Amino acid sequence: MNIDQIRELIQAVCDSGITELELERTGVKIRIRKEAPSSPAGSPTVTVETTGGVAPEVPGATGAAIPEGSGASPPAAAEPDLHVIRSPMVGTFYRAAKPDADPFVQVADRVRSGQTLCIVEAMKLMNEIPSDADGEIAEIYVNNGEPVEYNQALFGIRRTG
Amino acid sequence: MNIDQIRELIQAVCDSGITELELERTGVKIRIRKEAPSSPAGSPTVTVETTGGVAPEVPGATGAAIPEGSGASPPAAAEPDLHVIRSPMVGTFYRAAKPDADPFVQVADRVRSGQTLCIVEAMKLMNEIPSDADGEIAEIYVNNGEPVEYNQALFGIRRTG
Amino acid sequence: MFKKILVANRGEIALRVICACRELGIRTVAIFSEADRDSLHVRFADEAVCVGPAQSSESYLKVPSVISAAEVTDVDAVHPGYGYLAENAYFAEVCEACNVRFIGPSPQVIRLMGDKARARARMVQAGLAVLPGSRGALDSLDQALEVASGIGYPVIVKAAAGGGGRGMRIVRSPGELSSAFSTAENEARLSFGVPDLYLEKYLERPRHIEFQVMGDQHGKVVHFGERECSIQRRHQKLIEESPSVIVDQDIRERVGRQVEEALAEVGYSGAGTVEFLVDEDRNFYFMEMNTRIQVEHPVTEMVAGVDLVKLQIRMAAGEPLELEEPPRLRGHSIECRINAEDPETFRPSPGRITAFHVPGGTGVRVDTAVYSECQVPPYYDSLIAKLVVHAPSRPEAVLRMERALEMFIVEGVRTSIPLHQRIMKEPDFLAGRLDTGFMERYA
Amino acid sequence: MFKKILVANRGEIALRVICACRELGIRTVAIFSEADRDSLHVRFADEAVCVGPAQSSESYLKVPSVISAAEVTDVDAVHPGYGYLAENAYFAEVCEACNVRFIGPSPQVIRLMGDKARARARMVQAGLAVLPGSRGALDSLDQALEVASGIGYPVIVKAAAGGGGRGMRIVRSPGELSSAFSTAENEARLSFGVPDLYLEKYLERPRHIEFQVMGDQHGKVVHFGERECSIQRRHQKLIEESPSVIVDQDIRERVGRQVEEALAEVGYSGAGTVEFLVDEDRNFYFMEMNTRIQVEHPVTEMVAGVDLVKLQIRMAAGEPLELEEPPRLRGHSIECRINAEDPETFRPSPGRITAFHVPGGTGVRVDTAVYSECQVPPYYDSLIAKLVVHAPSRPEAVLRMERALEMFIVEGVRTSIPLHQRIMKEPDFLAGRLDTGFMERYA
Repeated sequence: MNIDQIRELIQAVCDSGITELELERTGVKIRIRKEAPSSPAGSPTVTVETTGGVAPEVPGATGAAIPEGSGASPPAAAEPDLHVIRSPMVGTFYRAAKPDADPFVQVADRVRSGQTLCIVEAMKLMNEIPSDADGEIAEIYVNNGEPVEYNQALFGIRRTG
Repeated sequence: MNIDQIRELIQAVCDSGITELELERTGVKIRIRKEAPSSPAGSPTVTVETTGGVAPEVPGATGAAIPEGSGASPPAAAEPDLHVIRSPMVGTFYRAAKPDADPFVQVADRVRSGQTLCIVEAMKLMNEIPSDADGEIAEIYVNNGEPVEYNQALFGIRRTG
Repeated sequence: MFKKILVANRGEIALRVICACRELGIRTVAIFSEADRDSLHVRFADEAVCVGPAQSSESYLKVPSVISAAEVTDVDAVHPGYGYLAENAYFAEVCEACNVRFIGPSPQVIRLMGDKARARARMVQAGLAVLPGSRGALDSLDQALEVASGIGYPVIVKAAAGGGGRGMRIVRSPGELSSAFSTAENEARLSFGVPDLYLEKYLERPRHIEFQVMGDQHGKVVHFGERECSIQRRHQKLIEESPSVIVDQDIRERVGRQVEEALAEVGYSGAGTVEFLVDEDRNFYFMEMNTRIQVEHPVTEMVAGVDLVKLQIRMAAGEPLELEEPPRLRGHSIECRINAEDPETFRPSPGRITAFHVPGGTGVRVDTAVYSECQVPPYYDSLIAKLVVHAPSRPEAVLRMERALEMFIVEGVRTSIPLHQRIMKEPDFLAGRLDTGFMERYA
Repeated sequence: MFKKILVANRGEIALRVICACRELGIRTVAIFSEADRDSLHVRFADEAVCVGPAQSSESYLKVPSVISAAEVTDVDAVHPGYGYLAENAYFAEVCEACNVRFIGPSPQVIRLMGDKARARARMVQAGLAVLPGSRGALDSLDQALEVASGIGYPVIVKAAAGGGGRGMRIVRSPGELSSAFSTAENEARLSFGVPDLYLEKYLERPRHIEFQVMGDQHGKVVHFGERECSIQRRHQKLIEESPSVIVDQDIRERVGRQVEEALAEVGYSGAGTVEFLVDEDRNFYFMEMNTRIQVEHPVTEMVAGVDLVKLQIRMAAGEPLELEEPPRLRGHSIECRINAEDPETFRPSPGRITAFHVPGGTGVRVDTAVYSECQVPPYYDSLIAKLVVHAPSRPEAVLRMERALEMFIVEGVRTSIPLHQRIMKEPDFLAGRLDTGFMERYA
């Protein structure tokens, strides 16, 4: 059973509207579920979870099927194990203390817990957002000057240590 | 078992409206579930459960589970294999040709195909309802003078021959 | 008043009648085919009887089954809804013979109005105008030319036995009439076996406007204003509204009074609709009369503040038609028919509805019998819901309809919602420039 | 007119405001807590911003978060709905300071009406009656006796700092006053640290009747008739209707005019409600004023044929209040609040709604933000839907409500539907014999 076959299976499940399919074969175990009736909110209900157990020949199959949550979830993580720093409030995201200053951090910078990573401005107040982990900046999810909402992912940190 | 077979299985599940199907074969184990939709009508939704045992090579075992509709189906059959005579029309059920006459048949009577079992009166017309099987009257599901609807079970016949 | 009514229909109109009965304290009996066992009209009726298999001809249309259901459930009246047996004079007669009140006009009146030629003649006699044309079949081309020059071009030549566009020719000048006449005659002979033709005035861009009426059994007939129903596709109405932008209070009163008088003369009782074609000079030409409640009755209910189905039942029970004041229209109402069909190809789209969420809030009404996880069977009409809005003015009603359409969620089957959304943005629609050719030009 | 409005609320009222904005062509921003990510108000807004975690205090009630959301989305107005920040004068001030229009009256007027004692004094000055009683705290038992004999028994003694029934005594004769006075004084001291008492007339069976008003920013205030809201449980309204059976056109015009004049004097603008207690002789005593749209505004919309939320927005944008004619009430409207709660114990019943089917048809309106398979979170108000009916008369409205309640299907959580069904059959309710003690006697 190869990746195309699995993809076809997923398609078959989705098209049919069934809720769960579990398939076990020597060395491979696949479980596909589809949340029952699509909510009127039409929210991203199709939560296809592929818990590819051993899966000797198809390691990438799982990652491909990870659904995107709505708004506040971290953007599709190329790297799955990043530590995510989130905005504690609604506001505007600034990478530097002043328009003409250097950014607090850049991708690949090493940071320590407590170090300021950015500012989120809310009601004219500049709120410094510190890191809560040691590591290296792997991703910056938001552009300078963009609005962020509560709990929105700002940085992805590759932990060290 | 290949992908096409599995696809067919899924289709079978969906068409039948069953909730769960488990299939195990040397090296292959398939489990298919379908959430029973909660209809607002809350009506006795057809929740057929097929627990198709081991079924070594018969994926068609699904077909065994015949869904029961509501209303017009035969009352819970003590005897599962009875041949059921149903009303071809809406009307009033009479066991005899005239109020003071003997009933056409009684429980335990032997009947032949073509023999009149009862009358269903509709719009002042007396419609004689014949048996379409040889056998013995095992059950009479309706009382004399009661209304019957289309396709309602009238008699259960234990086939002979 | 009746104690128990059998509702001889399915879908939203069956549910609509059941609602009316409940509000009048009347018990209800639903009938259903085997395909409709899980329908809401079955669920919400006090009793339900299966009358046959899925095919309408063997269930909802089968007179002996329906009558028999009425007898075994011992009802005192039958409400036929629309379609099916609603305009079947024979069914109405059988009901009467069985001592079951048919909720509608008398069988004689149903029969009169069912014969389109007789109906026209009767209405002309009662003072309504019809499209000018030849009375009956034409003897010859010469006679055709004479009639045509009398009424003025364009005219339309039609097969007397015909329908569906065959044996039909539009003629714009005397020079065209000769060839049109012989072609149409041939087509008529080939299609219907009869070459007879007749001829009448052809309206380029007519509106379809109809008057809602209600009559009691004591000689009183009242109209509830008009509905504009020009947005049709293959003679199927898609969008209806009340009032019509081209009908002012003077026209409404004049045509309304003519209708009331004409129907009082024929002894009309119950709900009914008088359909007109209206030309650009606002001349009203009687087309035909429907002797039943219509799909689009809610737009009239919204603006007139009445419950037509309750009124229908009360009229059938013999109550006199007493209204506090002559019905006055308030605001503007629009109905969109939500069909389970592809909005591009118009092909029916039956199947399981996986999500169903109706819009609500101020001035929004939804009449439907479907629900989440229900099955839309392939055997019947594709109408799954009627979305009706009401607002103080037409522009506000259109905006309200737009937001309601956007908030109407149907998944699992395709629907006409996107089509309606497009129509709501059409400049001609917004300007009220409507005629029966609207959809042809548009789609 | 505004280009974009932030709706600072959740649930049905947020959706209600979004509907109004759409019909006015205004873009919308929803705010939501993490528990409400899949809510319909989020889905139907043009933009949506998560403002905090599930707890209201950290999201919907958190002024900096809401203001910040308004700023990052660049809206020009905020609609607060009801509850949350709707009557928070500080929030209204911050909005103004940020150049975002708060859709409601000025912060000064919100503050005035929020201080119940000042509001009463101001309304007395403007000519409204309040319950007779001591102005401020009583010095002694002797003064209490004097005041009580002046206004007549029964009277009620209340802790000046109090609330919730503590330090409160009903006194029916002078002989009872002495012991009631000292007990209440003790309770007040123990409960609130201040022994001060005041005294006012006690109404045995008052009705709660309120007037809906709307003011523009040019000095004009108009009322839209009254609502009868006596059916309450622990000061939570359950059922509201308009008109009230005890208010005739004379009373409506008299009290309505008083209200209009009093509010014009204080420079009221936007939607508001003036609440009265009404005794058996139909005396209206001003209780308090709510400076926002109310939950029960739909009953007024149904009978007056207006869209109060659209009007509210237009007033906030500075439009003059121009109505074709003075609002006239047509028919009768009733609202039942459908709460996710046990109909016997009144305990909230949050959870997943597994089936949700709303009634439709003639004269039925449903305002809701829930849907099949949605989650009713345990953090907020238990109101999941408002079921509103409209009919020509009160008896017809009651029958319509009965059938609508029966056709309202909610599975997965318990609801107050069965409670409403029982109330609709209560002889006192049917006779319109309502007072604020109805539910106590009943449940």
